[in-house]
Amino acid sequence: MKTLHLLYFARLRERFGLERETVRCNDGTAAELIDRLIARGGAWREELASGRPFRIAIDHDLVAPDAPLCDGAEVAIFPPVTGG
Amino acid sequence: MKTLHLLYFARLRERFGLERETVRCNDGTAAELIDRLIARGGAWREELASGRPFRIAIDHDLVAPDAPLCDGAEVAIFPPVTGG
Amino acid sequence: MLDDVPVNARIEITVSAEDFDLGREFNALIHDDRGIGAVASFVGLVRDLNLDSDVNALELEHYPGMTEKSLTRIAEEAALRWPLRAVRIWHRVGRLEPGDRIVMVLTASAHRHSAYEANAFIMDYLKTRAPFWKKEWTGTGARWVDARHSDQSAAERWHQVVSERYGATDHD
Amino acid sequence: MLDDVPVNARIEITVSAEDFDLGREFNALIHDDRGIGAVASFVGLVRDLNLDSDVNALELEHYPGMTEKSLTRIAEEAALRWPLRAVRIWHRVGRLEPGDRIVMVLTASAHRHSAYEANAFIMDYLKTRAPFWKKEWTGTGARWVDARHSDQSAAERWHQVVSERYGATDHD
Repeated sequence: MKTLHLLYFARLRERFGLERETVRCNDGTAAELIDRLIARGGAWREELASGRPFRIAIDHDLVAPDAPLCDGAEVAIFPPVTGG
Repeated sequence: MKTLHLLYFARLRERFGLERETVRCNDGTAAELIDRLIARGGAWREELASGRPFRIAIDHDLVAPDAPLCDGAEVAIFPPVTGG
Repeated sequence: MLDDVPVNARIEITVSAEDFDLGREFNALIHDDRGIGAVASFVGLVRDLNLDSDVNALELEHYPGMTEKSLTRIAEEAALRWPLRAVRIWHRVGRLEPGDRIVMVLTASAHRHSAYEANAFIMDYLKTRAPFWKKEWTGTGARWVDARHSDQSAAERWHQVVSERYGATDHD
Repeated sequence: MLDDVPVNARIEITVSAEDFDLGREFNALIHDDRGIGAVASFVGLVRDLNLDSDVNALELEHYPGMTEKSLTRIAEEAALRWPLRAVRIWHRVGRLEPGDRIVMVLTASAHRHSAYEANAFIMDYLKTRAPFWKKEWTGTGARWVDARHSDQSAAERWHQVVSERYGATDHD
């Protein structure tokens, strides 16, 4: 089992009503973790399974969905950025 | 006869030993005026007839050699610019 | 990956609610470096036309921890592509009003084209890679600003090197 | 020809032996214009590497009367090509030493790419069209700096419109 520290930002933080949580799972990749979150239904499914764009960062680096998850990783999920 | 006010800058001013002069002539274009200056020989020929680049401005506008000369025009001859 | 490559440019990053002073940052950047012949800068501001008529403020959220790291990486990437002597980035967070400054990027090089191109590169990447999000506040509530396709396209024109490295989860 | 075309951008030109203050000029440029979302700037400096080891100063000669006029035309040309709200150019003349500022260009627009491109355009044209000449002073005398082919090429990449208008007497 891995321990993952999940963070949500901006619209996703508001839609999920959650800033951060810690989960324990056996997911091998970011995509598998996303599938687990989609299975929660409601806002999770609406935001992560409806084609709306989102980004994933593992330990502060933007990654592709097939990025591997290591025990203790910080995984952030957020909308496309709009700074500058 | 036209009256032309000639100005020289930078290396040309130093080489000709002249900042400005007024000439009276019937030259129709800047190129004809340049030919008249070349005919003075010495530094004039060396600077204006040896292929060294130079620029011509008539009344503060950069012009091509075939630009017409009007009576009373201010004609400046100078090396390619090196500001900025 | 970038961490393995030596970058000789001085890089300084600030993420803060505080405003910046362009003149002061310019003077600090060139201080005592006589190899600098060109400094390009960019300042982004909150403008009225950017907002609907009833919008009276922006709020900038960010991801503390990742923000400075991602800006540093973008600056390092620029310093690998162009011969830069110094890079300064300041990005504000929190509540901003029309006319307020949002972001400042300074790039110093021996030659002007390096300074210009690196500056535009940093802004294009910052807009698509750095974890900031804008929210517009109106008299009746707030809404998140959508990412713009034109910003994504602008970043992509600097070749594919960085996007391949970072990956992407969508094509917006 | 340019005089016939209305240009809406505020344009301010200074040619002076005096130094400038980037921060002060930036603040003056954006003052009260809430339509400005992006300000690009460029500052050129006298650098050591630009000079031979025995060079201790530069002298900038110019053509009073034509200088400000040509800088105004270059700024107007930029404002015709990009949607600019304001342009500020300051070029110094006279004696300058390593580390001294030579030139400043500020361009303000609603959008960043206009501000960047117009700024680079103005510098490229300034370097090939504005009547300034640099002389290097050494311990034993002085010599005129030669124009660089790369500056000519840089100006030419902005299409042929302006070069056709102005003409050219050589191909250096």
